[in-house]
Amino acid sequence: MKIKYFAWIRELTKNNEEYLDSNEIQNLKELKKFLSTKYPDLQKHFDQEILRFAVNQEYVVENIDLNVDDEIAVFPPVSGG
Amino acid sequence: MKIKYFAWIRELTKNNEEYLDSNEIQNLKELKKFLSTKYPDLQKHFDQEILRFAVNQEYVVENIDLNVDDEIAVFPPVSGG
Amino acid sequence: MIKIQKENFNVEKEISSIKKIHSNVGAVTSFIGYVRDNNNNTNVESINLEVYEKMAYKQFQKIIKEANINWNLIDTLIIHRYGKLQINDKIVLVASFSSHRKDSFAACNFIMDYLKKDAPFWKNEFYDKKNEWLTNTS
Amino acid sequence: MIKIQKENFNVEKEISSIKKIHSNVGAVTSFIGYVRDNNNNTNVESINLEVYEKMAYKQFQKIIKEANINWNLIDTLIIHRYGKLQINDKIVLVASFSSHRKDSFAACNFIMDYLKKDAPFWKNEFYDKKNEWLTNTS
Repeated sequence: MKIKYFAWIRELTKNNEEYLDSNEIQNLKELKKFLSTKYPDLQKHFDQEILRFAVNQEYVVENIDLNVDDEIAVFPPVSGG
Repeated sequence: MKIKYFAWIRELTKNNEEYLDSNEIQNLKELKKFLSTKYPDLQKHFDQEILRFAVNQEYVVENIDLNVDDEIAVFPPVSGG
Repeated sequence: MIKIQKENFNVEKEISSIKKIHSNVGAVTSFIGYVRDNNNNTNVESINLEVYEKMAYKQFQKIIKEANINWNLIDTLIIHRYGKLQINDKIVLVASFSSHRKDSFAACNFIMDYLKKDAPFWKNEFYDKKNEWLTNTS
Repeated sequence: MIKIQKENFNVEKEISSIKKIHSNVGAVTSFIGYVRDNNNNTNVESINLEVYEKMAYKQFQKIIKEANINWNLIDTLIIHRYGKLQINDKIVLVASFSSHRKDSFAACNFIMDYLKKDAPFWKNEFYDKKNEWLTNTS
């Protein structure tokens, strides 16, 4: 699956996007756990529920299942307009 | 005093504006009476309170006193914008 | 800025000529009114818009003053045309310049309400074989 | 019509290119957002606006669909810029095309609310000696 990072999340991960392929990541909760381990600086933001998640360009708040061809985005609150 | 007519009132009076100078016209009520006599077609519109009056470019509904240098306008409901 | 004119206007030019004076403006809400092809299910061919110009200026000044009491505005623009207008022609432009969105929206809406109710303009619509004076509904 | 672009836009051209297709449009309410010189009492020099483009399109389509359920709209335009923007530059244009004023006002306001809340854009403001990521407040 493809993971995209935006704004200051991108600055923390030092990465615009990356591809993950792991049996440990079956749902959003497991993805968060994986990312917390890979990027310890993200942990506190997950805990404070500051970050937004989009799966295939739709906001997701529940712990939905993820598929290998999904595009998942992790980003802070928006500030457009 | 100067009297101005707009829209279909102007078509009834066949006049854009005219100057009146009469001791009979001391206030708005007297002006209406004067105009009703001069333009009998206006009478029913006065009666039905369809017409608007402005004295020196401000809407007036009460029977205010008129001065010789006032500009009075008589017109139907507006339709701008 | 109040303009009562026969000529057409360019929305970009009119808005940016005011915007460029104020670098603290973050939000501009504007309303453009046009001559429609159809009113009350009758095909309109053109309109003639009559104005009581001196009173229109006075009323617009009053509306802008009132809007400034109610909201934080940096500037306001009202352009209202008169004379012979064709279908698709612009009739009116109202633009409210503010730091923030909510003020500019509320003020623009308020000004249009007031304008529709009080601004001394009269539309005479020309149809195929007749013409008719209108009254504002909403 | 949805446009997500780096380039500036001309409000007159953008609105009239849509308006001219629809002779039944009598009312266009539009909102223009600009880069302000000051935010939270700090002098802004420029901003960089980052976008998740694919998602922005999807969200804008959704917003427009929702607006069409709630109001009688004839057309809707959303233009949102991204990239490096200077003070006074336009950021966004939303325009609602309708027969009547009330629909166009309500829809434009609704779209801006939704856009501020959900559209995946991030402003990075550059000040004299630092820069900062923003979050929408209202």
